[in-house]
Amino acid sequence: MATEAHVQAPETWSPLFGRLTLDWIPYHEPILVGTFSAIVLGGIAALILMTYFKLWGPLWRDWLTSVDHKKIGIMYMVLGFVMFIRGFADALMMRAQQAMAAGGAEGYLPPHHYDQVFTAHGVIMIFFVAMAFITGIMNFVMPTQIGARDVAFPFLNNFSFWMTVAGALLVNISLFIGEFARVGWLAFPPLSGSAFSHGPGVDYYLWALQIAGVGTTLSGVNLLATIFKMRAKGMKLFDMPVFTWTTLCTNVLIVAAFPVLTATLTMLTLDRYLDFHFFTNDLGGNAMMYVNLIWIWGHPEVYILILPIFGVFSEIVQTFSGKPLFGYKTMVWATACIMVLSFIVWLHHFFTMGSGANVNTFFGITTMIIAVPTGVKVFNWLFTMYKGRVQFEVPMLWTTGFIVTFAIGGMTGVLLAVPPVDFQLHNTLFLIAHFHNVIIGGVVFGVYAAVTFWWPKAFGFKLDDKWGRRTFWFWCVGFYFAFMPLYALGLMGVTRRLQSYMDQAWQIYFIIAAFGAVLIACGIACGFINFAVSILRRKELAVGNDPWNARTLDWATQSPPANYNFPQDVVVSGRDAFWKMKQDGFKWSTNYSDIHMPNNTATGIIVAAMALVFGFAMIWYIWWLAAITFIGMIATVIAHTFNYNQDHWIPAAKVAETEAKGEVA
Amino acid sequence: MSAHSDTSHGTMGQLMTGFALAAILSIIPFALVMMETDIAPSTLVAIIMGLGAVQIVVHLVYFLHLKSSTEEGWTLAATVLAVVIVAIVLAGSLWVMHNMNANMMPMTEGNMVMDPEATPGASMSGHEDHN
Amino acid sequence: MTMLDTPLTGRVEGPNGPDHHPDHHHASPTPIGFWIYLMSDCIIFASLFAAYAVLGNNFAGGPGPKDLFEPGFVLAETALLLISSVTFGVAMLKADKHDMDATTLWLVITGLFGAGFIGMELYEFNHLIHIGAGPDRSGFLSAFFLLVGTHGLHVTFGLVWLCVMIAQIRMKGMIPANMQRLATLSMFWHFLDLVWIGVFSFVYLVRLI
Amino acid sequence: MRLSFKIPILLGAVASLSACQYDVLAPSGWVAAEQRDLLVISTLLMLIVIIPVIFMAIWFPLRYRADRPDQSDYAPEWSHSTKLEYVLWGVPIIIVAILGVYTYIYTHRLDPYRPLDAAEIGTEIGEPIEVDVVSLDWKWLFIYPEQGVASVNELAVPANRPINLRLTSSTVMTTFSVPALGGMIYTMAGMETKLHLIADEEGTYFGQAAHYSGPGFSEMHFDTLAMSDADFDQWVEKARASNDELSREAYLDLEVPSMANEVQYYSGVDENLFDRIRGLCVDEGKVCMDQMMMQDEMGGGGLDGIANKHMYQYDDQRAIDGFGNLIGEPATPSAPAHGGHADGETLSMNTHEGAAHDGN
Repeated sequence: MATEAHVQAPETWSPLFGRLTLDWIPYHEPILVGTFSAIVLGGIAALILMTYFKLWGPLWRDWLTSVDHKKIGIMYMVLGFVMFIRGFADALMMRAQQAMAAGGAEGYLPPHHYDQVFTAHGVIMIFFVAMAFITGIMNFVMPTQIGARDVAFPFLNNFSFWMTVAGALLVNISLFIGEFARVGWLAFPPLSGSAFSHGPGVDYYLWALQIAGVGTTLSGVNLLATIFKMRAKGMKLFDMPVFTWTTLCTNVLIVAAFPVLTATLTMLTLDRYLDFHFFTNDLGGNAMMYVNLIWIWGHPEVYILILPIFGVFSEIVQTFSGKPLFGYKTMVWATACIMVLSFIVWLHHFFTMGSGANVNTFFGITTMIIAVPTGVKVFNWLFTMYKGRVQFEVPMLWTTGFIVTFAIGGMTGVLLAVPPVDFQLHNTLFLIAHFHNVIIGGVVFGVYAAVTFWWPKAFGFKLDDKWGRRTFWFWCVGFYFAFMPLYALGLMGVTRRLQSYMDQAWQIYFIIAAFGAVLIACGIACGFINFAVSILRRKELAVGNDPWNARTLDWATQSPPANYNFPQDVVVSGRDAFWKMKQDGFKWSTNYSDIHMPNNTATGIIVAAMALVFGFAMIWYIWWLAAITFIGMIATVIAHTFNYNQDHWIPAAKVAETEAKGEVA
Repeated sequence: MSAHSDTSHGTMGQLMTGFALAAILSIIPFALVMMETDIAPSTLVAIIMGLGAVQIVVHLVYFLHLKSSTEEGWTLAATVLAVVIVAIVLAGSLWVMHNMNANMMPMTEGNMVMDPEATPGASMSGHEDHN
Repeated sequence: MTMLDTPLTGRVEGPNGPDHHPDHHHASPTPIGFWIYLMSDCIIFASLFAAYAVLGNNFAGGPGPKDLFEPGFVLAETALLLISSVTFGVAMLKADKHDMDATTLWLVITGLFGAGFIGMELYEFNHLIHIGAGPDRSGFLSAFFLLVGTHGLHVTFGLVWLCVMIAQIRMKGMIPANMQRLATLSMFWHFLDLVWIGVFSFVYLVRLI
Repeated sequence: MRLSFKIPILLGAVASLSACQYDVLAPSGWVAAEQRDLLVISTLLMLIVIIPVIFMAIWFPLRYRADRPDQSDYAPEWSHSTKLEYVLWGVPIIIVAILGVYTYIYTHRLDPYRPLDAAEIGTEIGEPIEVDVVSLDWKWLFIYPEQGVASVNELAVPANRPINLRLTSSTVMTTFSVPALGGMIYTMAGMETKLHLIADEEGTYFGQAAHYSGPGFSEMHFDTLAMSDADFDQWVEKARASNDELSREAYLDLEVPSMANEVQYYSGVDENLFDRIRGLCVDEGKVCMDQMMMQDEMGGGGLDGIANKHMYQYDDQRAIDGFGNLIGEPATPSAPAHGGHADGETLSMNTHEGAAHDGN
């Protein structure tokens, strides 16, 4: 406990730097200094390479300022993978600490540091990995699935992305300037209030989530409007691919749930900054209200993450089974049921807070009811394979792994939904194992499946098969090694977030779990090697526009798709539009006309950059900077609206030229 | 010629009808409160909230021109969903928080004295029937 | 965040007017998109109403609604906002007739009523804080200040937007892109009046009985 | 209903033989045993669906793989079967319905607020014992109102007698959890939760804080000693022999954040101390939550009440920095932290006098 002699940097405030002092730079922490040096060296190397290959111009013009939904989708995926490395590094650190710190041993992370690590892990994995991944996939796939040229509000899409990046950057800045929150990923007060979390950690948390939340909410509005208004001619609601349906339901959840998060975090922010009393112990605050509100958002959030992945697996299963999805309508209704039900189950996250038996029973049973439509979905995937021609390509491998893993996770989820059982298992490692079971087995497996599936569409060549299989097996086996011991520990009653523990009998389980985490690390490494190897061998791996013999419109474009997606307006009659088109021997006519497209713009990245600085200034109480950047954001947006020339025409000849190139490839 | 054919901005007549209705629906509750009538408080609350709900509908119809035909019904669908979520958030929070407060706030007489048989929470009645 | 996303959604995509995708059969997605945003805003307000409902009796030994609220004052605020809503309606009717000067005039009138409302609200807040009944005094006052303040912030941004709108109408005329923006702003303005119904009923009147 | 328990109990017995540390599966109290039964019942019910799903998930893709020799059963357009859909919806609905009935019954029977009922437990149980629990940063205080003693980080209870717990917290939320005896419940400042447990046999059971509460959280655990009535009386005598009394001042000293505290006993407890802790009014000059709420019920303190803000303030005086050091100004000028009998690790509390929180 020697480290506990530490005290926090004294609280001072200067007009120029707010409360930021040199004491807040953790130059005495070797881990952080090492990380920082690595990032700086890597960054410098990247800068030099970029300059050498003259990539700055193309990067700025073609990517950073792009309003193309496909490029934004890919950038979301890049953000997701980068943040994944950070979040996973946190996970490894936790596993190592818990494998060491038994029976009086302190491990290598003191509580002050360890508590930041588990908070950062949760926040990053949910908000900046899982959310980035699903937003990326929805952005890339959905507009092409409905035969649209872009999303409804292309500029807004770019802006949403950069706001998410700004939030992610804020979280990472906290590594090197100041500290991150030590309150758990949902920051329950009173612990997260100003009295019990004194430093800038929780403020990093709040501003990062608020800034990223703007992006998420706007992106939700955008994608909804896209589905409502931009569908190809003739595409009725019940003609939409299942992935589009799940995107629809997900975004309904986003626009309905994220405002609650925004409001709740605003209240906590006011408690911390202006001495409001929403969630304090004293002066009429009520911390239980925070728990209530945050879970009204939190439970739908779980379904925001998993629903699009259900859509991904639906597309994959039907494509690789050579059959239409079994029970399409059931699937749609099951999704809609889940969407509505997910709003009336939130209390199951705090059965043990002491509600009465009637309340607990109500929320327990509504939670179990969600298992019904979810179960139906699983059966539908299974019966899609039944009497099909199942090609065991890598995405299908992930799908099988998903169904098995998710079934187990679903079962433990229902256990936790039974209040008296939850009284025993709440907050134990059983809970941790459960939600990693569904989030890794569901979201992560689904993201890998989606990346493998749509990669040829995005870049024109497949991913390497061998490395894809290696990725899967490391992940799958690693997952079971990492989390089955946690189920066992949970059944012993071991609680979560322990920095150290006395009972040495637990240690072996933590060591097995740490071993599992190492296997998963190998899986992640294989995934990245796969990307590298495939890019190097892209000539051999090149494929046509429809490598999987798919069924939906997203495969009717070129690979990679031209920025306008479809050379002509698509007319759809019925489900599985592209499948029908192929059977009818469809060909694009060579009679092209001009296409109207939005211009790229730098406004999004500029405003988001100012939002980042604004957030930083608010965290450190640098009021002058906060005021300037806030006014700057408003002014930039207003200036943007005075620009009436925000679109251009692609001449027919250019379209013809692009299409001809696609034919050759 | 509005930019979008299916969302009209109504007519002066509609606007004035809306204004009149909204004004009346606002003045009544204010008058009821300011004149300190003898109506029972709970009735008065119901009246005020009821009139508020009616006025919201008036605004939706006469000012925001909400119709089932607007945008293929998506506007109405979005509104209905929003109302459902708002109801869930409000009613759910009140129910949950009332229940927890009843269980936990140290205000009941039973808690003021050190009584081992202290009254359990409000939701606790009617337990004995299912054994 | 409400402060951040309010003006953006309204205007950033404004130029994507009805002729944004002339080669498509689609009408502009702006009205439905903005409506969805408003519904989402509505849920922010719902959370704040929920907070007020739950915390509204926690006076912490401080003043309660009957000590602080004045129904006559609130009635005046209500009148200002309702009239501004109607004048905006008139402005829209003038805009439909492409009468730029009349539209501008009615928009200015709307702005004045809106500014009057904000002025009254600022006066009320200032008064409360001055007597020590600021948001730091009790859970009830925290919830009150946040709910009413959030509505006030929305109106403030509506006013900023109104100024920008007037400038754009004067500069570019009644072009389709501007008509689209005007319609969107009109939705926003009426929506704020709609939320105010909840505020005056639930925050003020019910608590004064 | 009793019959249906036999299988699960058998399974539970097997589990208890194989690994005695699985507190949840092999509990030592009636409440936890009931919870375990329900866990087993629910698991078995769900396995009805889960096992076929896992089987199909592996068998279907192998059975219907694209390169199988006989593809005559390939049905490229088969995507709907009303009968099958009835089964797919029906079976889960039936299972959830059965589970729902169990949930209703058990949730009401095992409601933490409900006192235990001898008839239900089915064996002879003694008179209940009252224990008041306070979670402090970062230790547990157990007050025995009937015995007039208190202990820190050690919960002693007589076996086979219901334990009626009332719980609150001095600052942040955490959770009281003794897995071998049964379910957990939150502790929250200014509020009181209740929990009813029983130990079926004598023994020492692991207890912990089960909700993260700050830097000292990992070491916030305690032993639950379930003993015979005679041993319990002896334990009480041991506590009575302590030199320390838990007066309001002593409580305020104890409340100062500290980690990894040793077990401590108090021979006497200030009357109504628990009520004052729960009411956030151990400090002199503070209004208790109970009184505040009654006052608020009547419409609050009016404009005159504005000036009394400090009487309702609580958190600021307990503010801590990131390492758990107190930075708030102590309410009463207290003696050097913990006086002579603080066994726990004392945190430095030297740095921040007046540095922060000028606005209180």
